[in-house]
Amino acid sequence: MLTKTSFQGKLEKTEDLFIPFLVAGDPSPSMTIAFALRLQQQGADVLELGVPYSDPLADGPTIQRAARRALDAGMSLRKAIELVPQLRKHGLTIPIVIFTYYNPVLRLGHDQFFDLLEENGVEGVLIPDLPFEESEEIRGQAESKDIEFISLVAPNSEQRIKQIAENAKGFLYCVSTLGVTGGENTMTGESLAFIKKVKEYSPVPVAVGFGVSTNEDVKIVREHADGVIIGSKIIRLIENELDKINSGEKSGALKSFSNSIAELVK
Amino acid sequence: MLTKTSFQGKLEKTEDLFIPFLVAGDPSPSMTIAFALRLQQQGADVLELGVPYSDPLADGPTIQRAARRALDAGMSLRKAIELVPQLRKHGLTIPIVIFTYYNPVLRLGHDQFFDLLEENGVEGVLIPDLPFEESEEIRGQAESKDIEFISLVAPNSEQRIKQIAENAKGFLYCVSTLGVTGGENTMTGESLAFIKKVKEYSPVPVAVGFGVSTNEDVKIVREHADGVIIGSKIIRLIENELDKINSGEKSGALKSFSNSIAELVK
Amino acid sequence: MLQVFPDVKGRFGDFGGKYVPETLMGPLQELEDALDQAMEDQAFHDEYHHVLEEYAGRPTALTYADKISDYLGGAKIYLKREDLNHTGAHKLNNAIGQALLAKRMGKEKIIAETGAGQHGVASATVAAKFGLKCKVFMGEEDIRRQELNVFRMKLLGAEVVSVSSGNGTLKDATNEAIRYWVANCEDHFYLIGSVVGPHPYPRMVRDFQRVIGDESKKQFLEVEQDLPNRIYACVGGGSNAMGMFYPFLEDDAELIGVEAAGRGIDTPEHAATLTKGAPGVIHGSLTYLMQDDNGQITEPYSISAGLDYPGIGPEHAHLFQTKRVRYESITDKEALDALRLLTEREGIIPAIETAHALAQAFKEAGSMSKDETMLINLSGRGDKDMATLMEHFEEEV
Amino acid sequence: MLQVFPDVKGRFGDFGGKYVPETLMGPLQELEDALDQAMEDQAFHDEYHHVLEEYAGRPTALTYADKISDYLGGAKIYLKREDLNHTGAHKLNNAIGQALLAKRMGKEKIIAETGAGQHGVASATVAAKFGLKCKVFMGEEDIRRQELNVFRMKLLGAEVVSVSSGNGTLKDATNEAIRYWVANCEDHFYLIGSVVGPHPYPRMVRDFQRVIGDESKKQFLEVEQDLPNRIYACVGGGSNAMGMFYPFLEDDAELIGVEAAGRGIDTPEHAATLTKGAPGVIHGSLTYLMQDDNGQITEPYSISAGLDYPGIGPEHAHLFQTKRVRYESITDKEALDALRLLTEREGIIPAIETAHALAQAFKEAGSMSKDETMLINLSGRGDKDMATLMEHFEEEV
Ligand SMILES: Cc1ncc(COP(=O)(O)O)c(C=O)c1O
Ligand SMILES: Cc1ncc(COP(=O)(O)O)c(C=O)c1O
Repeated sequence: MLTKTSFQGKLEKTEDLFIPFLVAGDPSPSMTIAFALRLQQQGADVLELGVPYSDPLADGPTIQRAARRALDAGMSLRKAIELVPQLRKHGLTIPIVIFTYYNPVLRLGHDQFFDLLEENGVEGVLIPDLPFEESEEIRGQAESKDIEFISLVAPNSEQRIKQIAENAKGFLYCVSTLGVTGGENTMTGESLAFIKKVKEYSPVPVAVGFGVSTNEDVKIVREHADGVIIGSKIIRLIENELDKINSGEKSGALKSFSNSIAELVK
Repeated sequence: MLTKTSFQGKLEKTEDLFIPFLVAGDPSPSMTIAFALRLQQQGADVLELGVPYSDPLADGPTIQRAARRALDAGMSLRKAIELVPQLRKHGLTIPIVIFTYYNPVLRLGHDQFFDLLEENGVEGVLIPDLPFEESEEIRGQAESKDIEFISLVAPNSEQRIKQIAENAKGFLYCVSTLGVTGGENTMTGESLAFIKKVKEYSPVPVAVGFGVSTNEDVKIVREHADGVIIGSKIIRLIENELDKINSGEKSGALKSFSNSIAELVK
Repeated sequence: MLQVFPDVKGRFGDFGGKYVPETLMGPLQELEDALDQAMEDQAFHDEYHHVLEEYAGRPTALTYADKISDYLGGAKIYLKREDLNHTGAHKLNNAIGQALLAKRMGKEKIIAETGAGQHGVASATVAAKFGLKCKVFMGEEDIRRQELNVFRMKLLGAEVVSVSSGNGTLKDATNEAIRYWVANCEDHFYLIGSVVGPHPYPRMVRDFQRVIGDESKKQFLEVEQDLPNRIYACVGGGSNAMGMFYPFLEDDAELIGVEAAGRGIDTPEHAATLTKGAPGVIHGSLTYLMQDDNGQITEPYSISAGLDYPGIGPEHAHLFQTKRVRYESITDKEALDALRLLTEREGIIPAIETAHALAQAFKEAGSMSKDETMLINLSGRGDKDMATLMEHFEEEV
Repeated sequence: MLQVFPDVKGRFGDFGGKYVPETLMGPLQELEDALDQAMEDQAFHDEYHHVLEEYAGRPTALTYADKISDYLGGAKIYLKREDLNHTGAHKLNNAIGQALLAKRMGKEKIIAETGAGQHGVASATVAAKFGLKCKVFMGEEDIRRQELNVFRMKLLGAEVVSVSSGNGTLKDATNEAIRYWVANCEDHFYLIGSVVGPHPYPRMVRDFQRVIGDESKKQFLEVEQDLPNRIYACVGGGSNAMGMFYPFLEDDAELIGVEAAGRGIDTPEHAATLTKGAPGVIHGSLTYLMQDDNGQITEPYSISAGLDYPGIGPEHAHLFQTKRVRYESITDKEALDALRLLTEREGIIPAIETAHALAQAFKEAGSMSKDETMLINLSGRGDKDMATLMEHFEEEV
């Protein structure tokens, strides 16, 4: 039984969460804002705002491409965080989780990183290459700033599942299959058993990510978990619109993006 | 003091010998006959008739080329020996030395080789890759057929000079400089001393070969030795005439060849 | 007494650790457990050393380079001949160790990344020898530079996967290998080629390469009745250097690691990680790396594919911080000059990687006295580099 | 008791001798005298063995090829690893010996012929190491086939002389080297690369290569407590085979020399000298050779530059005649198949020359029993052959 709200009280819902992922600055900061607003319209409960990184170890080719586009457009960790007030200004009200690899954080320095998050009103942070054992310090800092440090748990986390789940904040990111982002989702009996086990220990909603790319996937995940995280599929939908965006037909692009999202999460 | 005639009595002269070299079959058997007759006209005392060989170790590029032409025209050891009666028929009277590498002789067999030489009236034989130490058997066979086995001696033969020279038959082939055929002749003081030493031991005329290619060379050799052997230079003179020969102007070719020889040995 | 590194968390002082996606935490633990067991098992040691001797040809020679010592007129120069190792570089020592471990763990598929192709060839070789399936990730630029090694790997039965992300060099190949491992960790063993990556790799690779230093120490004592004054090794990820240095860490010998300065450390085109980089995380480990102000990893450059890497093993970062090892850097040009010098004077054509260590040593030898000694780790042979050398020396030779 | 060969005239039974232009008789005598003195001088032996160990990396390993033995299901197969020798083949053993002799004789210039380029590289290597000037004669076709080795020689400071006569292969390069030597014998040492040529070369090269057999015998006895049942080596000129066989001549081991059958011994394109040739003189020695009815030497053919030679060392001719050694021949295709088999099963890429010995051994292994053993001389590594292999295997790998 999930008991408390999270994200500084901004997330009351604990079930049927829709958590989309965008790469900040893909293909431009203004488009990120526009896509984020459409996602909110389509029912997004939390936005994962990815910071593009040169060497995204946990990501497949789709997110690598998005990161390349965003980096080429000049995006950085600092700029991504500073995009948050812009998102708010344009009407985004759902909690925002900054998703970043660890090296840019280290380069900035933990303190400055958290100051920036706080100043810009970020509610959560997720660092895919900082597993539980390496994140003690940062978890403490996040807690003291009332920022949710999102943990990940994988089917092969084994004995560590309990520990990770019990310490989860915000929501628990459940990697349904082994692999990098953008693979195929295969919800086997094993995955379901794994999700069930995670839910037993987790005090926060359990969201499933990795490889969710069809409405069918979404429906299955909804049945078994508290939320669904969609990343690569959304990037691919954005890629479908790049031609339109580049030729100035932004509103057409956004409309067709919205329709695709609606189809995906219906 | 040289005492006896040699080559079955056919060579009486023991001084001022002119010993030209031709490759049998270069560029054709009939041309070899024609060139040989011209050489006789120009005062040749002995003809060295070279058998073309695939791998002529002691020869430089000029004689290699001649051998290639002759081989391509189908020449062989047997055919070269069988050319001798043809030469006689056309009027060649000077002694003929068959010059051949050892392998064709081995392939034929010593006995068959000497039978062939005898049948065809050959007066001498020279095998450049059969040094004194390896030639005992063949020297015996030659002697029993009254065929002169021509030995070579080189400046670096050292203690062996005496032994080689004392056993020389027909004439003694004195390699004036180290090197393969066709090099530059350089009659240094050392070479002269060497020739002098050879002459001391040799019961037969001492002829100098290797690198004799100008009238000047010829004159110097004449001054110090009993004979001059000319090989590569003659081949080069033949090469000068190849175009004419190929275009049917044989008599013109022979005339200009004769003139060149006359110039060379004047 | 030296502290034992790494500690239980895989730290060498401030550096090391496991900065990896959650999915790899399980496999890394499994690996660490298996490694610990193996390392305590005499039978494993025996097999490893048996294969090194009987198959790889160890011990490799220690060669006194008399001609070059005379020429430079200073220290006596000794070469540890890893170029004589089967497949031509030190890389095989580690590949043998890890392949034996993979077998012990029941894994029948290995993956590897490669830059110069030497580790790829070493991995493909042990895969063939021990009956494993092998996939080698290699940047497309490196595939071009090291055509010979690519063909060798294929002939050995390995699959070579071309990686086009980034500059198409070692960093990118490593990224891709890790990604593939994340998705296939259940039945795949990731055979890392240097003392990099998450714990326990840096320790494991060092321990499989320390045979270089252990042998050298013994051999050197035999011929010189003393330890070398200075010891040199080139540093890409740092495995040949760690293998050489580790057994000497508690001795007096001065240790010198040599990085690639490419076109110069004042240009953006180099791979001098310690000289010009800053601490950060790369490929699962906290160490020094080349990065921009935003913490994006920058593209390194070196003429030698094996040093063309923006990170460095965490133990080196620690030895740099504690100043136990001195790190220098050598440009492409200096390396090529040293390569020619060794070739012409000693009849040994070294790998271009190795030539960096040679160049630094040659720089210093002249100012040392004749009773001083230096030991250079000749990490590999230059055959793989002929295409590159042809381009550079075309007109000269 | 075995008769001591060669006799004073340089004869191995009917074969051997000195069939050379008079000009070379002096230099050959000088060489023989120097060699005899050196061989009786312990200091020379010590230096030779010191260089072999400290520089070339000897002893080379003896590797039990477990996987291929299992695969073939018969005899236990052992490999003597001359591929691990510095520069990648057995050729260096001999080059070191002769270079030391050249120095001892005060000659500062060496010449050499080469086919595969291995002997050329070995000669260029010892020239660099011992400070000699070096000229290598190489056929133009071989220069094309062995581009890598040509560049290695040049880098080592040697001059490579392209020979265009004949087919532009080893025979022609040897002719040209001998011619050059004739003209320059006063200050040049001719460093022949195999057990061919006039006396004392066949003996000298054998004695500088017997280290292969001496080591093998010792190593084999250590691991198997017995001698091998059969011993295989490929035969071009025959130096790796003589080096391997010689110390076993008085033992029970069956000895098998393997020639190149090229496109088949029933075609004109092969290099199977003993199988198809007849006695004759080549390069100063009475031995078997490939020739036509007129005694003209015919052009051999083999995919492997190092076996592409129409003659064979005179001691082999003798061992053939006396049936002490069995000689077989292997086609290009069989050799390539064996090369791939060894590569894929044992992780060792052999030279194509070597692959001929492997192919014959692999043919026989299956019909031998599991307690029988065979020893194959792995004369060299295949790196030099990559261009040829690429042409042949392009589509397959
Ligand atoms: C010969 C050689 N030396 C050195 C290196 C650099 O690697 P490391 O620094 O791990 O020794 C390589 C890498 O491929 C190499 O091939
Ligand atoms: C690897 C290798 N094996 C064998 C040979 C053949 O030579 P030999 O018969 O003298 O051993 C060569 C010649 O180049 C070679 O390179």
